[in-house]
Amino acid sequence: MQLKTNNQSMLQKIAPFIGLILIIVIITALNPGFLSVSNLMNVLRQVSINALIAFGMTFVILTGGIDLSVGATLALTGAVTAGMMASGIDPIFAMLLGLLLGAVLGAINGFIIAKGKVAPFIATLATMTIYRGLTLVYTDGRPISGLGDSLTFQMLGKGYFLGIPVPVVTMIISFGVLYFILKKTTFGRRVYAVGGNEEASILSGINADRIKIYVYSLLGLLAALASLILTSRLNSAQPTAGEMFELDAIAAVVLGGTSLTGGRGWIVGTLIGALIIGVLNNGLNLIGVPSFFQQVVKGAVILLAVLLDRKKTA
Amino acid sequence: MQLKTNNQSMLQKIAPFIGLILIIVIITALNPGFLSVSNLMNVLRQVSINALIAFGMTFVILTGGIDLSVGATLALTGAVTAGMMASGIDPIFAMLLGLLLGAVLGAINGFIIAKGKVAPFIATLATMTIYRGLTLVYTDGRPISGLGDSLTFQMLGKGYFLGIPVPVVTMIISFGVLYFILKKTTFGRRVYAVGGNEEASILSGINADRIKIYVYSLLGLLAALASLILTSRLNSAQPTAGEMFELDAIAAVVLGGTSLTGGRGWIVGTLIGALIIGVLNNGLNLIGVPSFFQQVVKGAVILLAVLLDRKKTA
Amino acid sequence: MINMTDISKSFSGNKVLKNVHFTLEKGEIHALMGENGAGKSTLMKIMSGIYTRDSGTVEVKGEQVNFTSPKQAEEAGIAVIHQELNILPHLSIADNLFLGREETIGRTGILKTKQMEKKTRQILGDLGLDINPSDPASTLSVGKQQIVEIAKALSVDAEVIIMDEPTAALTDREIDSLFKTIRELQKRGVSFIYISHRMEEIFSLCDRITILRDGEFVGERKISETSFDEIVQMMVGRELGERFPERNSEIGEVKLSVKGLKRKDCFEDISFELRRGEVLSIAGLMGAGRTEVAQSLFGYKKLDGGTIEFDGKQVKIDTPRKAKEMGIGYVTEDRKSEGLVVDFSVEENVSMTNFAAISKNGLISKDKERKLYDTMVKRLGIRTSGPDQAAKSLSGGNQQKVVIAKWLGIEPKLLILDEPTRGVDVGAKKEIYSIINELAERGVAILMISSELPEVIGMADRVLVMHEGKITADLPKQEMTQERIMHFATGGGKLAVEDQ
Amino acid sequence: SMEAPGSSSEEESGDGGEASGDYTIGFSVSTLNNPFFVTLNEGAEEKAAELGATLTVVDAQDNASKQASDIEDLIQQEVDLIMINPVDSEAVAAAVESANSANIPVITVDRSAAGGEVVSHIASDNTAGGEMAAEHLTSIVGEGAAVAELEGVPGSSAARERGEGFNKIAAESLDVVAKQTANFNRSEGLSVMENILQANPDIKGVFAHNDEMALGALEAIEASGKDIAVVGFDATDDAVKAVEDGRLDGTIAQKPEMIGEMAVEAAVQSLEGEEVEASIPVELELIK
Ligand SMILES: Nc1ncnc2c1ncn2[C@@H]1O[C@H](COP(=O)(O)OP(=O)(O)OP(=O)(O)O)[C@@H](O)[C@H]1O
Ligand SMILES: Nc1ncnc2c1ncn2[C@@H]1O[C@H](COP(=O)(O)OP(=O)(O)OP(=O)(O)O)[C@@H](O)[C@H]1O
Ligand SMILES: [Mg+2]
Ligand SMILES: [Mg+2]
Repeated sequence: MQLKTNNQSMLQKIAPFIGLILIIVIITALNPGFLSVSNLMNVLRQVSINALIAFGMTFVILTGGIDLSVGATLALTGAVTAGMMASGIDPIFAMLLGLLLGAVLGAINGFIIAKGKVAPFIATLATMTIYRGLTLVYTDGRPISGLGDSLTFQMLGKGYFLGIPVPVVTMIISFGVLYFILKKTTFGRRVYAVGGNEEASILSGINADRIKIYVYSLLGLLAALASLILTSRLNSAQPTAGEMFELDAIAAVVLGGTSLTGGRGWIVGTLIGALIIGVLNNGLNLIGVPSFFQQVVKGAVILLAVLLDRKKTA
Repeated sequence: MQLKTNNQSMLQKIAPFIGLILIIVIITALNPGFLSVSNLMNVLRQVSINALIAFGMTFVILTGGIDLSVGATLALTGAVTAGMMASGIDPIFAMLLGLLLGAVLGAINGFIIAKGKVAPFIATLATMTIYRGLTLVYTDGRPISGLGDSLTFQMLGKGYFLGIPVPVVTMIISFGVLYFILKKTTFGRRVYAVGGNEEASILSGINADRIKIYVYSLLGLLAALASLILTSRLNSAQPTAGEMFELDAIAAVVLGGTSLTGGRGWIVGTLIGALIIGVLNNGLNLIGVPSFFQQVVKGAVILLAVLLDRKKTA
Repeated sequence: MINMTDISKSFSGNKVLKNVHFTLEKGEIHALMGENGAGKSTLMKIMSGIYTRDSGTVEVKGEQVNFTSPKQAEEAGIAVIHQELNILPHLSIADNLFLGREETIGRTGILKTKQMEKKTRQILGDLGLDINPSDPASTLSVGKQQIVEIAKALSVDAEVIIMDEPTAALTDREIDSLFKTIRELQKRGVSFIYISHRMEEIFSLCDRITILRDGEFVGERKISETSFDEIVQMMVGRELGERFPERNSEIGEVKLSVKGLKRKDCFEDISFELRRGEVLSIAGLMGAGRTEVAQSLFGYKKLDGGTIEFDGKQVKIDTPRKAKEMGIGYVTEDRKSEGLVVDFSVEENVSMTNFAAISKNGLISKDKERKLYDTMVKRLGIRTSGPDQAAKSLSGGNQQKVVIAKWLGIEPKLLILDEPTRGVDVGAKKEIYSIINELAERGVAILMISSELPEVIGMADRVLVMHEGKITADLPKQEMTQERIMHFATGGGKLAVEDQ
Repeated sequence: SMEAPGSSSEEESGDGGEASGDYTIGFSVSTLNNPFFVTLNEGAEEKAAELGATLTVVDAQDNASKQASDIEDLIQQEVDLIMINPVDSEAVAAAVESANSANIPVITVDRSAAGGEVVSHIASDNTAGGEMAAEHLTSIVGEGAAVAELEGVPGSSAARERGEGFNKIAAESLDVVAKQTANFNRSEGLSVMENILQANPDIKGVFAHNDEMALGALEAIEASGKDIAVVGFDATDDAVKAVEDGRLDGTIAQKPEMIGEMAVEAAVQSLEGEEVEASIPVELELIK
């Protein structure tokens, strides 16, 4: 029984990985250039932004929540940080404030959901609209550029560390830290518990509201970090940045095998899910699939992947 | 105790209505023109498309599901119908085929969700991408126009019946029929049952899978109907039509007091929810709120409305 | 009537039923007994087409059948009342009763609502339930919901009715009227399969009994030819001895003293004292407000008035967290939805209340966690295949022990146990009683809510009886009898007649 | 009384005695999520302020049906004139007709309407701009060189028309080896360009359907250390600065500010009863 259960869940855990390998094999067959070191670095760098958000989304989804506002959070924090930098505030300080803002925007979501008892979907749908609106108000609908040439800031998106792009390094470090938190700390355990059975968690003395506020804050923080990388890479902050990022992040989490009902999943899967999406985006460009068809292929692959890895929701 | 429960749920049912009245009062105070008959007709006509989709979404959400692909379904059915009409197929026949296509696209969603046991969120996220992609492939990214001058078709979006815009008439009739189905038929009862407790429904001999497939088909059908109205109003089918319509429809359903966890809600609320969104869109234009702020206001009103009408999710 | 032979069934490799036989004769009431996890529900689910068997044959009225859905079984005259409540709380009572077989105008699918409501009133009236059929089912107490489920099975004119622990949530009075109905139907030739962990019921109601142990058929007896002890022996495979073990605890100083506790629409004027080493029981009918009192004491539900003194100091308990920090534990009445994270492993469940003990600076020490698990498993005799076994795959009795284990880890000074033996088999019951005794002997104050009167009388030093949110009696050990407790539980005045 | 919208506006024709300062002009803009239209809108607002007219702006968020509703709302407000910057030419026709039947004059801006009557159409030609870009790119990278095209939001009119113009010329003078959409979005411009560079390391030039994508592509190209010419479209502030800095090789200026200004000017002239040209072209300019 025991063994069996573990085997089965092992298989389920490995399924996304097999999917990733399969996609890589197909793409490489069609364009061997895919496997070049420079392209792999390229893919990883492109993946890093979605992966960071998806890591945070994993925590949120593990508690049984969801966050649609994360793309808007990214846009707003990016714009405000860029605005501060453009107006001459010390870049490091501006970036720290940006991260803080991200955490605060996330905490607002968490607060509405935990204390206001609003369904996460609708709460973050509303804040998505609000944060997007605020971004437009703040930027007046225009990109913010002229961000100075702070080395730290430039490195964040464009630098290399031992030949590895800094965004990739950031992603790997974040992954390590978050993996550790989820696996080894009481906080991580509580995240699973709240998603697994909120009633039972509360009755075990866990402050479920606080856990929820924390996970949304964490996601906001990671979205802000992603926005810094994006702003650095583009050398400007876009008011429309991050549109649909929430959907890519959720797709990554689900592709990785985390259940949307909460309580079950792992962050390694999310990394693989993000890689699947990234490899797909890159690969379809590389193979030269016409853009109209790219969407069809992307949707079909996601569908296929979840169908193969289907979870009994009951 | 008994009485208490009923009063409370009555209050909860009436809350959205009070919200609507409040918004109308505020808007009218700022611009009395809002209440003119012509503007009210105008609002209703604008509401009709979202309302039709939201009615269908109510069924889906009552079963505990969700459909993100409905905007894409609208675009694809609109494009295909317009394509048939432009190529000279009998307009009535083309429209019927369009409705059928909508039902089929919905049934595909339902099938993936019911038989494939894929979470509705992710299943329809994937089909959304696929249907959008297919729309682009089919239209080659171009709007389709030159739809001929079939009276029936023109009436659908632009006509009047006894002084009432035909889309409004369509909305009212659909509302009546759907209200009846939900309230008075076994199908309606089973929709609630499946959303309330799927296990228990199955043990009572209900074919939950079939109910699910039906509700997604119904939503697809209504999306197709909405697409016909839209195509008629715009005299052309847009490949990008219906973007974000899913979110407006979901917002309308939730504003109306239907629970996203399924099993609880009513379609009257959805109508009110759709009216709230429509009145807001119209009113903010009428009052002349700057467009960047409109999003902020809209998000805030939605948030406020659900907070006031908050439901204990536990 | 029904003949099942050589039935086997595995769930992902785990053999749950091994060549089980079962025969049901027309017009008999046949008990099915066995420890938690023996396979009773599984066997019944195979009979009613919810699970498919791996091997073996099922014959109904001499004909071999292969049901693939509950609908087919129903059409063959087999109705089931499942162990888990299958009520849809937001549908009306009438809707629940007719779910899946609604009465419609012809084949239009249009409901005959009025007619169904009328029938509902009548059917439930026959079972002694006077309700408004159009009210949502959520307005009924759990016991009344159970009666609706029973009515549902009765109203299909079934020839065989399977009842899987139908009385776990019923009051004595409701049980009486259920039994009356069963006997009436029996006279009309209906056969019953009756699953229960309550010995008294089996002996007063049933004609024959089949016993399962670990998925195997152990034997079949006529009730008139067997005894209480023999059945227990067959179920657990050994002598069990005295049902309620001895306790030698010293009752010490007052641990908890509450005065005038009040919660709107739930209870009021709740005052009592609880001492170290004492087992205080709260008895009462379903819905009397006992769980609400417990949850309010534990900080899970808000109090609207009253004072709580703990160790002589006045305290305010507004979150379970605070209660836990004070040394109060709460074993919930519904282990699946409130006690456990069913997807978690046993070890993780035990850890949930004990993070302080197994972690430092927020880091969990795997060693300490494992040590805690080992200690608890040994101390409570929890039967698991290992620390990683998912809680949901444990039998009911072992699940209950895990919930208790969660709280023993914090070394509680006051432990609230809400229906600690609901749905638990006799063997596990006795083990839980022993744990309670051991705790009391160590000086833990125990507040035990229970609906099983034998258990209350066997275990409690003192009993509080509640009726509609008020305490109607506070009886010491020597004054406890079933009749007296029932008298106060049903609202009898203070001047109770001596036992009739 | 059941009046159709639009038939209720008789009372409005009586207000001919207005001073020029009292005009209310409605402006339905296709999107304000794009710097080009933001600038266009600003030009219009400045001009309106200068002429003392009130400008009511509604944002269709690139959604043709929202635009139809927006225009209906403007008709309800009984504005004196409606300037429309259509999301889609075909789709807007019905709304123009509604305005016509409400006796509210219409001016189209940047994109035309496929039906209804308009007082004037003020625009520069996207297709011509695409041609201009192709010619300029050819002049930098040489005949027959391999180039890539970054497309705008699939299905949007700007993407269509600019692509059409570009490809018309490029078909003869260039070798378009890669075509991918980056949705008018700078960050997608960056990642799609990175991917294209992996697949086609030898390209010599890039045409992007707008400056946002061009600037994103520029980041990718600069990071790769390659020397590839990039031509954008729209001449946004960022892009013009990039051209000045010698990073971007050119952008097509449609002078959005001027389009906005001229539209309001034409609107006020028409309301004053003066003649206005039926079509006012705003010339394109290649900034290089
Ligand atoms: N769907 C399932 N998947 C896996 N294992 C299951 C499933 N249903 C039951 N089991 C296992 O089968 C065994 C028998 O379970 P069953 O529910 O039949 O016991 P029971 O005799 O009814 O016990 P109880 O008295 O607690 O109701 C248990 O070990 C249980 O964990
Ligand atoms: N969530 C709820 N919503 C509404 N009423 C409730 C709720 N929970 C309990 N009640 C009502 O509060 C009263 C007290 O219930 P409580 O559960 O405390 O009773 P109890 O004596 O513990 O009975 P049980 O044996 O069912 O646990 C009952 O009338 C019950 O119906
Ligand atoms: Mg059982
Ligand atoms: Mg209770």
